[in-house]
This record gives sequence, C-alpha cells and structure tokens, in this order.
Amino acid sequence: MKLAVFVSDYRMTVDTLERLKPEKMGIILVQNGVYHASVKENGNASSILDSSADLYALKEDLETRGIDPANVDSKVKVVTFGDVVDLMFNDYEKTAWL
Amino acid sequence: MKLAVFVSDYRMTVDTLERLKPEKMGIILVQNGVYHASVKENGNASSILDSSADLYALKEDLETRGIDPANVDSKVKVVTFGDVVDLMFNDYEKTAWL
Amino acid sequence: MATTKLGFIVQRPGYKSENPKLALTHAIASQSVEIYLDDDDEVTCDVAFVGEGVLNCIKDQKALDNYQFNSTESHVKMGLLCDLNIFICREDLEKYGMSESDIVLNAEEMGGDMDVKVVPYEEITKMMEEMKHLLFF
Amino acid sequence: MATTKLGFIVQRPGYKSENPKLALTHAIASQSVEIYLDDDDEVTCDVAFVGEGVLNCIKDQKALDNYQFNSTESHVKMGLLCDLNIFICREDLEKYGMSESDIVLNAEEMGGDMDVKVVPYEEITKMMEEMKHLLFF
Amino acid sequence: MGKLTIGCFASLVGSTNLDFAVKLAGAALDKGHKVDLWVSGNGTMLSLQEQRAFKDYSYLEKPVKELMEKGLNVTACEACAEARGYHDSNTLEGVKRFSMDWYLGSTFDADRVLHIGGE
Amino acid sequence: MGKLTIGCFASLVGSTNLDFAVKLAGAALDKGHKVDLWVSGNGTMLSLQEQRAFKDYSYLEKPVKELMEKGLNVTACEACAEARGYHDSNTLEGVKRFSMDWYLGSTFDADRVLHIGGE
Repeated sequence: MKLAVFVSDYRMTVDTLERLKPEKMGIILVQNGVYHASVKENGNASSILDSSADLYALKEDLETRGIDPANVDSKVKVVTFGDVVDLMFNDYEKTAWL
Repeated sequence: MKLAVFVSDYRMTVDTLERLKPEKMGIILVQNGVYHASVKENGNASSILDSSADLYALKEDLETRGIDPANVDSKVKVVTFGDVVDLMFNDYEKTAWL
Repeated sequence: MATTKLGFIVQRPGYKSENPKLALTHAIASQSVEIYLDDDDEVTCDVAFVGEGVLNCIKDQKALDNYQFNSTESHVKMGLLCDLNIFICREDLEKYGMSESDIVLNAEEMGGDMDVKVVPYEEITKMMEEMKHLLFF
Repeated sequence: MATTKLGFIVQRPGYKSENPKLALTHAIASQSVEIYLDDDDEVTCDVAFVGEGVLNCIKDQKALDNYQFNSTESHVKMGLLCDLNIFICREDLEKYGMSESDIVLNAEEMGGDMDVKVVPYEEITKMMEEMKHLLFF
Repeated sequence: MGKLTIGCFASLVGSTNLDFAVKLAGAALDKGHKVDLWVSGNGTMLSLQEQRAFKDYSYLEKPVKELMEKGLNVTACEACAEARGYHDSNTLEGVKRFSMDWYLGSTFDADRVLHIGGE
Repeated sequence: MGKLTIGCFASLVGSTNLDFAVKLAGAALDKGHKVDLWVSGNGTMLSLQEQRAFKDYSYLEKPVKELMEKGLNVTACEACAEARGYHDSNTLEGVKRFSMDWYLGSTFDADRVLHIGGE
C-alpha cells in the first residue's frame, strides 16, 4: 500500500511509525511534529529523518512555531495545505495520523 | 522542600521527574500512571520504581484499569483518595502534577 | 453490491482519552450504516489493538464501580457481540508481560459467539493492507 | 502584610495544548489579584520554562498570520511587560540546540523593561524551593 | 475530483487539531474536492454556537461558516455532543448531528479518509 | 483542618482529570477541609449545564452538585468558558465565573494547592 503518515507531535507517544512497512510511505510533519524537521536534541537530528520515507513539513505549522522554512533539514520538503491535499490524492492511497 | 509528585501517565511526556531533588519526595501514581506499579515492559519493571521516593498508587485507578491492588510491586503502597488527602496535608508541603 | 473495509488501529491506552472507546463505538456503528447506503452496499470494520493499546484489553476493569462510566473492557465485549473482528497483537501482549489469561477473550456471558484474535503483528499488517481506509486512534 | 509566592513551571511545548499560554495568562493575573485580598496582601508569580517547554520561547512565531490566534511568544512578552520573572533553563536551551539569539529576550518594542532570565537549572530549583506552591504545566 | 472525509476527534481550543482539519478542508474544497467533516469526542466542541472570538483562542465559527457556504459538510456525533451539554438548540446553524454510523457512511464512497485521533 | 485549592485545566470527557479532581475534592471535604475548585481551559467543560448522563461518558453534574451542598466552591475561568460558548445563561447553577485572578486569590490562604495541568 501507499501510505501517508501524519506525525503531529514532537514527543511521540506511540511506537507505530517504525513498525509500518508499506510499499511506499510519506511522512508529513504537521503541528508539533514539525519540530522533527529542525530541532536537534543533544546535537542529533530527529531519528524520523533517517527514515527512507519521503519527508514533508507543513509550512504554516513551521512558521507558527517560529521555525524558518528555509532552515529545515534538507531531506524535508516544505509543503502548504494545498500540497498536502495533492499528496493525499495523487501520491498515496491511505493515511495514518499517529 | 517536601514534594508530592503526581504521575498521571504511563508514557511520560516530560523529563521533570528525574530532575526534581527535594529533601523529601513522594510519588503518587494516579490515572494511567498506575500502570507503572504493575506493568513490566520487556520483563523490566518501570524505572520509576527505582526511585528513592516513597511510592503510592491509587486503588480506584488500579481497579478501573483491571489491575488487582494485591498484584502491584511490593515497593508501592496502595492508597485511597482519602489517604491521598492525608498524604498531601500531613507528609508533604507542595505538589507537582506531571 | 460494494463493500468498503475500514481498519481501526488502537495504539494508546484508555482513560486518558476516550479515543479507544470511540474506536469501538464507531466500529460497532457499522451495524446500522445501511441507512446511508444503497441496498447491498456495506461498510465493515476490523479493530486491532497494538502497542500500549493492548492495555485496553485487560480484564476486570472496574470503571463503573469507581468512576460510574462503562469500562473499555465492556466496549470490547460489545464489539465481539456485534461480531467485529478484534485483533490483539501477540508481541505487544508479551512485551507488556501479559498472556491470554490477563485479557478479555470473549463476550460469552452476554451471549456472544466471537473470540478476540490474538495474532502476530504480521497479521495486523496484512489486515491493514486489505482495508480501503485506516483510522488510527 | 503577607505574600504568597507561586512558581509556574512550563514543561511542554505549546500549540498541542493551551496550557503554556494559560500559565502566562494566569501568572499575569497576579496584577489584579488584590480585589480578592486584604490591603497589602499579595500573590506573586514566577514562571520557568524547562525541558521541551523552552520551545515556547522561540522568537518570530507566526501564529496570528497562520491560525489567527496570538502566539505563545506574544504571551511571554506580555508577561515581561507585567514585570514577571521569567526563567528559561540554559541547559535545556542548549539541549535543543538553541542560544539566546533564537528566543524572545524582552518586550522592548512594547515598552517593557524586563528581560527573560536564561539561567542554569539549579537556579530554577532554587526558585521552586522558595515558592509556597508550585503549578506544573 | 474526489471526495475527502475528515474525522476529527480532538478538542477545539489549545490543540490545533480542529484548526488543522478546517484549513485542510478549505484547501481540498479550493481544489474542487468534495469534503465531509465529522467531529466526534471532544471535537464536537466545533458545533457549539456563540463561541466568543478572543485573539488568545482559536475561533473557528467564521471560517467554518464560510466553508459551509462553499459546500463543506459538517456533522457532529450526536451522543458525544449531548454528553457535553451541546443540544440541537445550541448547535451552530448548518452543522448536522447524527449518530456514529454517519461517519462510516461518509467513508463508503470517499476516495481518501483522514482520521485525526491522536490524543 | 486546612484549605485545599485544586486547579483543573483538562477536559471532562475521556481524560479522567476532572473526575479525579471531583473525587479528591470530595475526599478532602469529608475530612473537614475547605476546598476550592478552579476549572480553566478545557476543564471549564465542567461548568456547562444540562450535560446528558450516558453510561459511556463521565457525568459529573450530580456529584458536583452534591459536593457544592457540602461546601465545595467551584469557579470557572470566564474567558476560557466564553471562548467555548459557555455563557452565564447556560452555566450550572451554583458554579461561579470569574477572571483568572480568582484562582490566585484562592491560593493566597490555601494550605495546599494541586494544579492539574498535564495535557
């Protein structure tokens, strides 16, 4: 399956993400999940960025938290709400909100 | 200070507990915090039980979750709401809800 | 005639949020969904408990005695009574030191025929592949 | 004349819950508490950001542009404007890779005189010892 | 053009879950999709009328009304609403109230479902 | 005997925070303490009248009324309530509404404060 996973939190309270093994996966960082795109904890980038999934972060949610979209990790593509709609309809079949 | 710390969750979302170093500390496990009193994860009891604090778990919240108060770790004293009131007034001066 | 299959995945323990209960009440609502559909069309729901979500399945939850509301356990039983497929991840039960003797297995006392299905995580992955939509709680 | 000192400890990032904002709005309310007290009695509030709570202090939060509500940053500034002591844990700022150039430091543009106090965690411990009651957010 | 069903189970103020759901619904409508929004659990807060607009709190009545004019279909879980003291008489105009099977019915012919649980 | 001030900032249904606060208040009253209960944020849900009693949801109107008869003092944050559409006209009888300074005022002579934030 082609799965778009929404990560909405910085401190994850579930272990689901690492267990999902769809044929194609996108991780869309939204809400406090956008901290994964830029905050380094003890010098280390979030382990989510090591994923082989395609990585996206919502521009509006980055800005809301004071994160300049220009400063996110180069693996992460900054997207708008409109882009998220297109990703959901064109690139993935199912969604998971963790 | 004498501090009564209420731990209300199983998956902790803050690191505060390990940093508190009051002269006297009690940890009162309530709500989903009571899982710390009995659930072993991968065979290991919760690290909260290694604390040198006095440990309590709320009877009503254990029972609500299907945990027999007789089966909690021997380091943990099972208490009622009334006992919690007495602990707060007689044994501690300040409280922290994590 | 068409069927839309939904997979409900419960990843968190109950009582902190009502979501695990709402997963079951919404899945049970598949029994009456035909009022919104054409003849012979249907929506079916499978429910899986994974991760800390398996803690919802511990038996003898005394929520009604202590807090005057129905336990998550009673919702699991209602789901079985409505013939839902309810999967519980075997590895996660083991991870949290539990066995089948610790959890709800059926709703026999209410006249239910279904048992919960304690299965390897792989089976839950397979279920997720088969569903049209997934709902994570 | 008596003073009751309250310590507000913010341990979580904002926007997932409104608690960090409510910590600041409640602390600011110390300005008008005298209507409930005898003459010369007072309640004072110190606020400390620790752990992931320090993420609340990142500057240039564009919540108003994107979601049409005030940012947590603006609440921190209001707190400074009301002359609250606002502590930010230095070790936690460093832990999350931030320095003073990344955070709100003052509310100068609004006419405030106070600066935030970036301090070692030890100072926050000392503050907690001095307070009569603690409120963790 | 397709159909998107969004289910939002989390609360209005503080968590930005409903804010997110409303913005995503708007973006999908703008692209010509049909959008159903189901609110359940604490998310039913969205359906209560006469929420005061303060700049410190999310205020979604206005954007929701605008989106309903563009075709957004909003339905609240009746039992979840009643349990919270939200009745027919104080429901935002245009918001429907049904039992939980409505959400499943909406997913039947949805091309995509985004279920926002996570609390 | 002392005075306990409880502040509860979390929501009614689902999280058992308000249930916990109400039970603790009852236990403290039974022991002869004076108890103030402040509800703010999503916790202001407690103050809305006419919540329907279903067995699947917490229903605190009855226990809160009983405790108010025993002297429990319940006050809701006015701004938090208004932002959610809870007005004077639909507030549970006996529950007061004030601005946030009321909570601080209550702590002034409290022997113990339990602030339930944690969301």
